Amino acid sequence: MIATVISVPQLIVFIVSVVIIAIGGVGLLSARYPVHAALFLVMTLFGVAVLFIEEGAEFLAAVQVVVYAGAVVVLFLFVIMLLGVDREEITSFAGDTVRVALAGVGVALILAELFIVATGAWVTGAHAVAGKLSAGSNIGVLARSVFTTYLLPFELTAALLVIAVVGAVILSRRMSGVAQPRAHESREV
Amino acid sequence: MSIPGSWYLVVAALLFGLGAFGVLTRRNVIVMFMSVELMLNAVNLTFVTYARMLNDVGGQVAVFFVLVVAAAEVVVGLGIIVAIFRHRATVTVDDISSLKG
Amino acid sequence: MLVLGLVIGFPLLGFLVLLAFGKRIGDPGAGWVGTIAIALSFVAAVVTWILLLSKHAGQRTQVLRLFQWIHAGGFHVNITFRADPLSVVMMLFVTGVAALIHLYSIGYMKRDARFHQFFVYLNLFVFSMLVLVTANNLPLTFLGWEGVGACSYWLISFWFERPSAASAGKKAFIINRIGDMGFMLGTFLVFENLHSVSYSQVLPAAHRLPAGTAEAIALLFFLAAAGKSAQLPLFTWLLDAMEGPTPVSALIHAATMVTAGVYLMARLSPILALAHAASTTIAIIGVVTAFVAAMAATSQTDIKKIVAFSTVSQLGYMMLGIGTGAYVAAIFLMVTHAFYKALIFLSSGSVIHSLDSEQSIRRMGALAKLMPITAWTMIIAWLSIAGVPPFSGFFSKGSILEDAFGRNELLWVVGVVTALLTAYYMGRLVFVVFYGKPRWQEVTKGHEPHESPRIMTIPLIVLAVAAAVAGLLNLPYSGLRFLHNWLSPVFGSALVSYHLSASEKVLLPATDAVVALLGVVIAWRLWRNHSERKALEPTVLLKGWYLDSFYDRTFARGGTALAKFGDRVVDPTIIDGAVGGVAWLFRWVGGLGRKVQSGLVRSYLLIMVGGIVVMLAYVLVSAAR
Amino acid sequence: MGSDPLLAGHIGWVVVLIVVIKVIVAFIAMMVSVLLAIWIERKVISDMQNRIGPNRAGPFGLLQSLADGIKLFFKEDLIPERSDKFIFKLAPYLSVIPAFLTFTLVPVGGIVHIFGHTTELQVADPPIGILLLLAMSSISVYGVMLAGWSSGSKYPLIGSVRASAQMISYEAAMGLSIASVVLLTGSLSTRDMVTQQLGTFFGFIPHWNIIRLGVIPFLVFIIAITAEVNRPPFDLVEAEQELVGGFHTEYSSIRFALFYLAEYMNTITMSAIMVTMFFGGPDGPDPSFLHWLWPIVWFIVKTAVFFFIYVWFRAALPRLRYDQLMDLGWKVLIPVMLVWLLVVAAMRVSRPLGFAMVGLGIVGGLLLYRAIAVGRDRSTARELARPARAELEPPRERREDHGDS
Repeated sequence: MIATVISVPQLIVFIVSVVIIAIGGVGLLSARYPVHAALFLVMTLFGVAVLFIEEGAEFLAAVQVVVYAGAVVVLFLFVIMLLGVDREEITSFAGDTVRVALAGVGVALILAELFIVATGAWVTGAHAVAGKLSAGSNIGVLARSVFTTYLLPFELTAALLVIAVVGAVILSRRMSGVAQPRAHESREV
Repeated sequence: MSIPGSWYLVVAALLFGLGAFGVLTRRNVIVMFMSVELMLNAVNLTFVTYARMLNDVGGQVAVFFVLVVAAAEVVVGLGIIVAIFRHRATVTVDDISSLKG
Repeated sequence: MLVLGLVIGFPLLGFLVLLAFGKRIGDPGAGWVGTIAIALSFVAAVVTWILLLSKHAGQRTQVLRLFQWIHAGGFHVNITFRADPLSVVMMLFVTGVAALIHLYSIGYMKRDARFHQFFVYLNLFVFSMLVLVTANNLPLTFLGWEGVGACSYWLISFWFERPSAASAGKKAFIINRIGDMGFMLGTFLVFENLHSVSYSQVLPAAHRLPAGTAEAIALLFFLAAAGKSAQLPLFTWLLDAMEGPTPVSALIHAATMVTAGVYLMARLSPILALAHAASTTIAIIGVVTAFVAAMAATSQTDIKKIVAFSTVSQLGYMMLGIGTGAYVAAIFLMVTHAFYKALIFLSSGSVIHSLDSEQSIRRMGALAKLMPITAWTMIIAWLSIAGVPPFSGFFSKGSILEDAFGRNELLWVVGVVTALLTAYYMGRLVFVVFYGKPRWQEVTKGHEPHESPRIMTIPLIVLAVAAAVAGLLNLPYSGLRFLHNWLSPVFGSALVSYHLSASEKVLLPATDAVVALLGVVIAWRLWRNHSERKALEPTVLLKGWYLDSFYDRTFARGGTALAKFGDRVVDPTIIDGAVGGVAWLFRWVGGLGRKVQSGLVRSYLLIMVGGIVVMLAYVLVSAAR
Repeated sequence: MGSDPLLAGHIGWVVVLIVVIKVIVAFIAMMVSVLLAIWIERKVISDMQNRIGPNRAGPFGLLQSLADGIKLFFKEDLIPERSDKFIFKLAPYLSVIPAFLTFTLVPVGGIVHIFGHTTELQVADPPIGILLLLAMSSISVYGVMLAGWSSGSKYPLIGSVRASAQMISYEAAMGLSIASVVLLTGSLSTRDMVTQQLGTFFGFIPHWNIIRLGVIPFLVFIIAITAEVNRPPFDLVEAEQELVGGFHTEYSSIRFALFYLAEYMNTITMSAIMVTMFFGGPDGPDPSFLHWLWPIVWFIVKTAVFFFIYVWFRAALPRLRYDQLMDLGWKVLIPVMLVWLLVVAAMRVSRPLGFAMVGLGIVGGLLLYRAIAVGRDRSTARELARPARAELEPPRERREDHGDS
């Protein structure tokens, strides 16, 4: 039934990107080194970006790559390298089975519920408030929407970014009063 | 004919689950952070999917904002991590429990 | 009427300049700045007066509206000033006398550590007083009223290093608060009944007030006036106000503070005219105050205390005039009183200044030769206040007594007796201080007291001339009643005039003159060669009828006892108990919550996941329904 | 919104074939031009330094690069023992692929008709257009970063940390510069950018973005791009004096060649992008024969000029210090470009508003300059009051240093 409805190239793209996403996600969970985890994350992000393109959100796909892959994950890598924590063996589930089991149960429950939500028929009756999507590229529609209907939130994000930058600068400044890590602590890690 | 939206939603749900599991089980703060990003991506995917299903650009706008907020969040979060690391030389969450009541 | 703005603006400007640069300008520059500011204000007041004079009698009320101050619902208050005959009279003598006092202060306050600050306060004081007398609505008047109060507090406790000065300032402030309550309640009542607080609307509409309300308003405002103008039973602060520098006393007693109450009463004359019972009360309280204070003055030994009691006494006269409806006479007395009382104070100041701040008349004496100018000006002031013709006091007090006689003979009798006492106690002051034997040797430690510098004597001479001839303002002969003619449009029908028979018109002033001379003679006889007569100085009078002790016993100690009760019983048990109990409760609850707080991020996250599960389940269940 | 007419209609095998051909041609062209570019650079620099340069292999040493490439191919492929092997192998490809993908955006010529289909002379014209450039330059950070990290050695790590900070910093200025072009074009598509720049002012001044936008976006772009591709004078990443060979110290053989290849591909691509964005792309005088050829010629000429400028930079300019580099990026380029973006936007609304914005920008710039100067003075004073310390090195690294010594 599905094959008759869905075009084959799209299906191929979908399946490939889902596989990429899955590998990336699972890899992120099981990677031993944070750097590997970050690379798996990039992989997932690319998969999601491909799905975005397939859903007609090219702009978001580009922004996803620029912001997430280009800035966020690079920042992660930067911090990992800066702190020099990259060679640590950290992923040990041992002695933590109860917690892992609990987490598994919780996540499984969420998944089950989400599957019901995702596959159920949802008629919310909501109307398009911001603007209808056009058939092809939606960059113009998105831009118009962001700069008119959502102008205030847009401006607020600017403020948010400035605050974040200032906060990060303040946080990562080495203040003279702050004690540096002591020698015995560093040996424990 | 394109792929039905529910497929994307299922993928997003899976991604969310993976992220949640990662947050719950990993001990390295930075990796936990990455798992959070995974969850955010799942949400983004949901938004885009609903934008297509409901034919409303609002979903894409929401993703846009999520991206911005995520960037800000990462910047501040990593700043905090760096600061913590300078104090205690650890990025393992279980070692950072000075907020214990 | 922009020149009116200048009248108020110059002192404000002087105040601001001194506030900003006073310290840098220093001594005596700051004094000159202050003096010039007030002098310019006086000039502007004169110009205002001339402008009004050039207008027809009915159009002499001019209003200067600056901006809206308060706007709340139906309640509007504008910053609006008013120039009418009454406020111009007030302006003229306030700025004139204040300018002279400023000038005098340059000499008196020389080398004081906070010289510039003194002039800051003085200028603000004059500014507040001008706002008070020119305001065109009750709240703005109240602003000036409070400004005057605040400035008096600062000035009385100017030498706050002395505990007595600090407490005297506090006392003035607190007792004035009692009166302020009356002012505010009165304002509320006026607004409640007439829906406005502007004089332009309230005064013409006063006749619409019900009689009872008018009485209440009049009494409430009289409470305010009694506080400011030191009437029974609120006059005690004025005596302690002597703790301030002498020019301040002069300013308070003569030009600014205490006249505010009389002015307010005169301003509200249309309301008072409706309130007969209240008017009678005012007249009685006034005359009793005059008598009581005069009695007290006969026994004081502190030169400034004598003068202070005399002020209270004279204010009693003014209130008597207000109460009998003789507003013009009250204002007339206020003006002449401003001159001679300022003169008396400044002369006393001159004496005190030359005797190294000695204030007891017991340690003075025989100063007439050494300080001729001071002595002569003081004598002029004495004769004025005593009512010896042809000095100004004779006319001003005489007109008050005439109207009192017209109202009720008993009032007149008390008034005349008080006049006798006035002549007597001022005579006592003059004789003891300036004649008799010198008793100041141990104070001055050898060197002789000398006349004050010219900067202090010039104001004395000017004031002496004014005190002597101010009677010309309102001679009791038709055609020469300048002040009466000038002011009567303001008071209109509120002004009561009593018909006296021709013989009474001759006999009453004659009685006044005789009584005044009698007082002078008695004083001469009794005090020419004495500085102390125990029989004539009973302790009860020396202590001012024990009024202060009474207040101290009842209110002050009662309040202290109440506070102690609160401190020992209410605070530790009830309040601390409640606070502590709440704190304990929250600590207990927090202790429960602490157990959840493991400090492990992942535990929190697990709880969050549980929350998400529950929320989603709820969504699903509610959607399934 | 530009879009290749080739993909508009039915997509048959011919269309796919054309696309494949375009990709292959582009790839080969890039490879060949890289060989040439290396030769040109060496020749030009040696000329500038008064020496001869490569002259053995082939006429004028033309085949020197090929010879070097072959040599590198046959060298032993060394992988350090402490390295992260998978990532060590992955990193070079992460450098090369974005460099090539960026080139797919560049319109090398006009529109041609082939096999009965109409197509643009560029590999791809996606709707997100120039955003792909940003995305790819984001990705190219990974190559450098992971290469340094995975080597398991100190100097490459420091080089790569430097590189990532540098690239992220300059990406912002570059993005703003691109934004000004996009603002003027009203489209993200590179094809639209090129078509917008056709024509002339007054018949002789070319209607190029460099003139329409003012020189500032171009200047910012060329500086940012130079930093972005780690070319001199911004080659802190591979500062030999400090870091041995920089992030690729541990690389050898073909993997090293790939980095080398990526660097030159990037340089050529960025030259081409600059031509596209600011210099009208394939725009130029068109003699009335061979219509399809002239745009390509003009494009190649312009690109070559910019490549030459890069070489010139390398020969003429000394390397910046790291703090100077960061100051230039954050305190000069970004503020200047922000202000200029405002000016461009205001000019699009109305001219008076634009000039007002220029004035405002000047005033704001002066204020900012003063503020930065004050801040710098203060922090300098504080530095002087405190013992010196290394800012960039992580604390743990330092401790290990002490332990080793």
